[in-house]
Amino acid sequence: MTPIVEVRDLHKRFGELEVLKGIDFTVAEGEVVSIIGASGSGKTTLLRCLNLLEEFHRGDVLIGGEAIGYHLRRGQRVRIGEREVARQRAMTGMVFQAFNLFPHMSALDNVTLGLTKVRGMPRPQAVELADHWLDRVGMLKRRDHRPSQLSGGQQQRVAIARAIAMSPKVMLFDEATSALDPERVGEVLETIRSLAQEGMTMVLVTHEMRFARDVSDKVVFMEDGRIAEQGPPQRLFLNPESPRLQAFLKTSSF
Amino acid sequence: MTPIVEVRDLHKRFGELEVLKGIDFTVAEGEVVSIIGASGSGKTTLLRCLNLLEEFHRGDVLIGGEAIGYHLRRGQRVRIGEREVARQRAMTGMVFQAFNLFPHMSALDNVTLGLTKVRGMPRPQAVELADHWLDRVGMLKRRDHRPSQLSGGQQQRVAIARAIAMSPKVMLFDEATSALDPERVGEVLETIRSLAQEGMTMVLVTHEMRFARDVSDKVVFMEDGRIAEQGPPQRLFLNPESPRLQAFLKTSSF
Amino acid sequence: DTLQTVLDRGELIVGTGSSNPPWHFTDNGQTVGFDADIGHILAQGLFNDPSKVRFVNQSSDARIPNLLTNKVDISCQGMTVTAARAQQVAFTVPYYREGVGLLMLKGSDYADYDALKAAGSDITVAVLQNVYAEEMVHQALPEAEVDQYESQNLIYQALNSRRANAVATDLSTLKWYMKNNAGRYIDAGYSWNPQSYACAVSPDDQRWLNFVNTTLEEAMYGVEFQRYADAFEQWFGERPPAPQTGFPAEMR
Amino acid sequence: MDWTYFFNEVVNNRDALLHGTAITFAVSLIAILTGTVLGIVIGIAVTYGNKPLRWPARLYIDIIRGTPVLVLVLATFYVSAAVGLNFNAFQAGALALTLFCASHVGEILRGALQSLSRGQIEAGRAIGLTFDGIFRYILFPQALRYALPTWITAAVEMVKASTLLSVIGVAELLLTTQQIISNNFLNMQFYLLAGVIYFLIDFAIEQVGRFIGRRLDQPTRRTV
Amino acid sequence: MNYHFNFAPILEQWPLLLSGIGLGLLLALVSIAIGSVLGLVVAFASRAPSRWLRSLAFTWISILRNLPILVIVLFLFFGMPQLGLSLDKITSFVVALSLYASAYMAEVFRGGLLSVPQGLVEAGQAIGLTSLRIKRYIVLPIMFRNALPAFGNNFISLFKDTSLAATIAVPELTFYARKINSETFRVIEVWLVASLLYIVCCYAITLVLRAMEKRLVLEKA
Ligand SMILES: Nc1ncnc2c1ncn2[C@@H]1O[C@H](COP(=O)(O)OP(=O)(O)OP(=O)(O)O)[C@@H](O)[C@H]1O
Ligand SMILES: Nc1ncnc2c1ncn2[C@@H]1O[C@H](COP(=O)(O)OP(=O)(O)OP(=O)(O)O)[C@@H](O)[C@H]1O
Ligand SMILES: [Mg+2]
Ligand SMILES: [Mg+2]
Repeated sequence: MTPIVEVRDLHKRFGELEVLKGIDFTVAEGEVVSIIGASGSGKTTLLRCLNLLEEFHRGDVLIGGEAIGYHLRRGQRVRIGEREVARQRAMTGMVFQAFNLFPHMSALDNVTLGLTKVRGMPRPQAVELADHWLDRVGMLKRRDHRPSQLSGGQQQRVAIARAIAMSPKVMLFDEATSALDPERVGEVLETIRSLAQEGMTMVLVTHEMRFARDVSDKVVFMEDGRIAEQGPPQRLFLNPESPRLQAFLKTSSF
Repeated sequence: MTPIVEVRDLHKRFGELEVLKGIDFTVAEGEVVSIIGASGSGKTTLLRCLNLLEEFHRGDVLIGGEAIGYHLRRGQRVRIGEREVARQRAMTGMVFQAFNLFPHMSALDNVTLGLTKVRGMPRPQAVELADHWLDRVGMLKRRDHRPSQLSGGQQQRVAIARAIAMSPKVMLFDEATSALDPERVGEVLETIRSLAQEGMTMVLVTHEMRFARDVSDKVVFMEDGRIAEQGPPQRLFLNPESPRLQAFLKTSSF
Repeated sequence: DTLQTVLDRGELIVGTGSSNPPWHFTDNGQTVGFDADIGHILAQGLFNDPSKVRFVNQSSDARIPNLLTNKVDISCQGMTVTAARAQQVAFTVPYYREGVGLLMLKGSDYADYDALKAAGSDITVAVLQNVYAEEMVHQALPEAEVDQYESQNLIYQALNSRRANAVATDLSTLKWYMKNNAGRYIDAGYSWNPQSYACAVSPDDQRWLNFVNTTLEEAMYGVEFQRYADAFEQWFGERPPAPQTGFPAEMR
Repeated sequence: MDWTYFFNEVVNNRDALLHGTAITFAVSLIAILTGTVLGIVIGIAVTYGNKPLRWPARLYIDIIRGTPVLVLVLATFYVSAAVGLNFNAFQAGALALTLFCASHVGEILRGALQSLSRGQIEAGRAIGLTFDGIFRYILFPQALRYALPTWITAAVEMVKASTLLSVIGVAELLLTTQQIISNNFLNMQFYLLAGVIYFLIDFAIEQVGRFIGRRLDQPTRRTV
Repeated sequence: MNYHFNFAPILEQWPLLLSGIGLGLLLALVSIAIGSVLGLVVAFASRAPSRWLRSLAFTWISILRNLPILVIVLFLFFGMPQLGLSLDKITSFVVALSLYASAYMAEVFRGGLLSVPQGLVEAGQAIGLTSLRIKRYIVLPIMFRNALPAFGNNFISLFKDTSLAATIAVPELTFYARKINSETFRVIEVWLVASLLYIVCCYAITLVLRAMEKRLVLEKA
């Protein structure tokens, strides 16, 4: 089975500061991978590289076997053009911590925008598909509401529908629940969990350790721009090898 | 011993809504009284009545034996004039949840303002007194900082110095720590605790149950505008009588 | 008896304004202009010395009150003669016949009044804003566009920036502009809306009025013509027609 | 274009230009100073006044701000004469600009005062200050800081609005320029010159405002 | 004061007054339309990557904001013919007002652009929109909505500034007010009526804009 996501020797620098110092990992089809680690360890940056929201300056990221962001021209890495970038971005679906719904559009239009403008789908068909996904995340009844009329949890569920409706090869979640009121966290986690159970390939950055343990096939622990340890959740959470991970797990709440 | 604070049959209404429905309680000299209760039960409103920041329409509040806010003229309750109100307010010292420091003044000037303009103290003497209290709350070194240059906990300590420097008969604290980052709560509680130990009369509205238990001589539990139960903290916290208080204590964290 | 008072005083007191060239305005602290020169002509007649005159600055609505309260001996301030005013004060003989004329830029597309008129609605005339402004212009140029501006200044700017083909304005002002900007403007050669300017004196003083009238008439048609004509030329840029010998034409 | 002629004309008319600029300065300064004093009173009335004070002040602000400045200038000039006030053009113009400035300052101050948190008023009360003291020591000094940058923008507006006095015959810079133009017909050059002078004045004021705005440590806004 | 008010001679002229207001509104509308387009270009230029473009945009804004509008009007009307550009009075006034408006609108739009959170742009990128489409479907619509209140204030300012057209003989309300004034000498009444008409118009514009804002402006989520 070829992996959906393959990251090889990924390096990323902000000015002087090297934030990713050589990352290697893969995500197989249908696999759910959680990335955990202390604040500032580079989790968000890694995820944003997968979606090309950040450029990276060394290493490769392959999505569905296709190297993204760069191609080789006469042995040189060349940043690909804007249309290509846009197309490659649509191969992954991103869910942000701050939801980032388009505030001037209804929930439905948030979902159909990409379908009609990027996929070029006719509107009736886009609406049908959007309705399907809004239903799946339990937001069909609110399809005509503006984001400002929705709670945080509801907004995040619309954001998930928006991303997944584009049929990405892999869904990326960056702390999808940490901007939510505690009583809203559950509904979003539930939505993610049910997508996972249906076999959606996913990469989650999360601080919800219990959730990461329950839902993931693999957990990746990052430490200062490197992967310090990775493996199945049972092993990582019950028998952490590195002292860093042991310390990290001690301070995290389950 | 005559009580410092005596509240008799206090009623307070916002428009149609009756928020205080007959409150009776006293605070003796040197006593520390904590007011606890669910959100919306009227704790803040009660405290604000003691400081005349709210008018009340029935009942009496006596501070140091003096009825505040109203006097009787031909058998009628008449609101007293602004200068009188100002004088009576200075009998109590108020510490707010949001600190409410004057942002255009240094910590020192926040404290001296009332001393010079209300007490009419000459500036050198006011500065001396302010320095004394700033030192007591551990803020002497920052006396020339503006509020914006101080952390929340530091601001609240300055606010305490500002209130206590006016030598009030009683200090009122309205959730003095709930706007603070968790790691800052301790320093403010410590300051309050040490004032309590020195015999300052205090009324605290707080959600910090453990602190209320440790520091108070008496705890007052409010429920829907009435005092549902009051007594020494040991009894109230260990053997709550009313089922309401039992329920309330169950949901509160210690 | 004003005449005697003036002679005894040894100085004539003339009421006039200070801000309306070429009639009366201040230049180096001196009141000058055509109105001022009329004062000098009267002083010459009284004392044989044109300098024995003092000008009192007055606003235009003070012209009649100052006469009635004897603050001034005479008002010479571009005063239009009307029957209504003549019921309150006594007017002297007119010393100028004001009217409206058309000023154009030299070398403009239209040579003269006839060309303007022939151009019909193709031309624009700039005029000071006034209720009658449009009607007044249309008396001379029935089809012209009329642009009304708020100040004298803007009218001339309109002409100079060729926003307007002609300016309709008082003949005296027109001549003053032409004189001061020699070679720049031309007169379209048509004037209308005549009105007379005269000095005014207090009523009921026939001897004083007779004296002033005689002095003015002799300045316009008699021995003092030189003085009048020089002033006229200085302020209006052209000489008035010289009186003819023989039959006194003004009596015709 | 004959630039030597233009420069000669500038030199010949330098006194008039300077005088016009001085008048522009004078009338703007009068309007800003008196208008600010009046505006502060109005701003306080609108923010803290009781009904009989607040309403007229609000009405004043809305009426003056709803009227074009040119109309204000013309109305002041003609109406003052009609009601027997013997103002000359300069006085009428200065009055009109003052009224205009006061409405601006009133509105600016209202905005500034209302942006201050209620908590500060309560804190002031709690230490026993009367409203008088709270306003003097707490509210006003802060409102000044907030309002200063906008106030300086208002000053630029006043200088710009002073050009409208040319219409009623105040010989400020613009009318002076027009008078010069009527003698030498250098319309474009002299309007350009006037524009440059106005720009320099306004730009200077604006920069001063920026400078002060940066220097003042802005009190942090709180909405508690 | 026993002044006898008599509004009849002024109100008799209502067709003139009305046409004056109508022209004023029209001038303001056309000017703000042109000014907005220009302003939008300047606003984008002020955030362009090119340093040169940016300083050009700021110079543009700074110059036009610091010039009295009357000087711009007179310069265009009386000065430009000297360079052979002789627009008629209405066009010339509209050009002046549009230029003036463009500086203010540029500032408004700049603020509007800054108010669009970067996260929304990224969300657009994440679903595969190109940058042009992100501008068109996300940045511009949100910016316009955020800019609406400031836009309204500017429109009212411009409407008031149309009174200056009277100085170059454009027959709008102030022009007619002066004319009626010199005809009737009912000084107080004339200016009362004129101010009132302006105030009422400004108020009406405010109401219309408020209604639009209510429908369009985005509440904070
Ligand atoms: N745009 C940027 N410019 C400069 N430095 C950045 C930028 N974004 C992130 N960083 C730095 O990169 C490092 C990794 O940041 P990142 O957001 O990836 O961490 P994280 O693991 O997601 O942390 P958290 O759990 O707090 O979200 C941090 O030191 C951060 O300060
Ligand atoms: N200014 C006001 N106008 C109208 N109602 C008010 C006002 N202030 C408080 N209330 C109402 O009075 C009731 C009591 O409020 P109060 O702030 O005293 O409660 P509290 O016990 O301090 O609650 P919390 O623990 O949330 O601070 C609430 O229902 C509140 O909505
Ligand atoms: Mg992160
Ligand atoms: Mg409370």
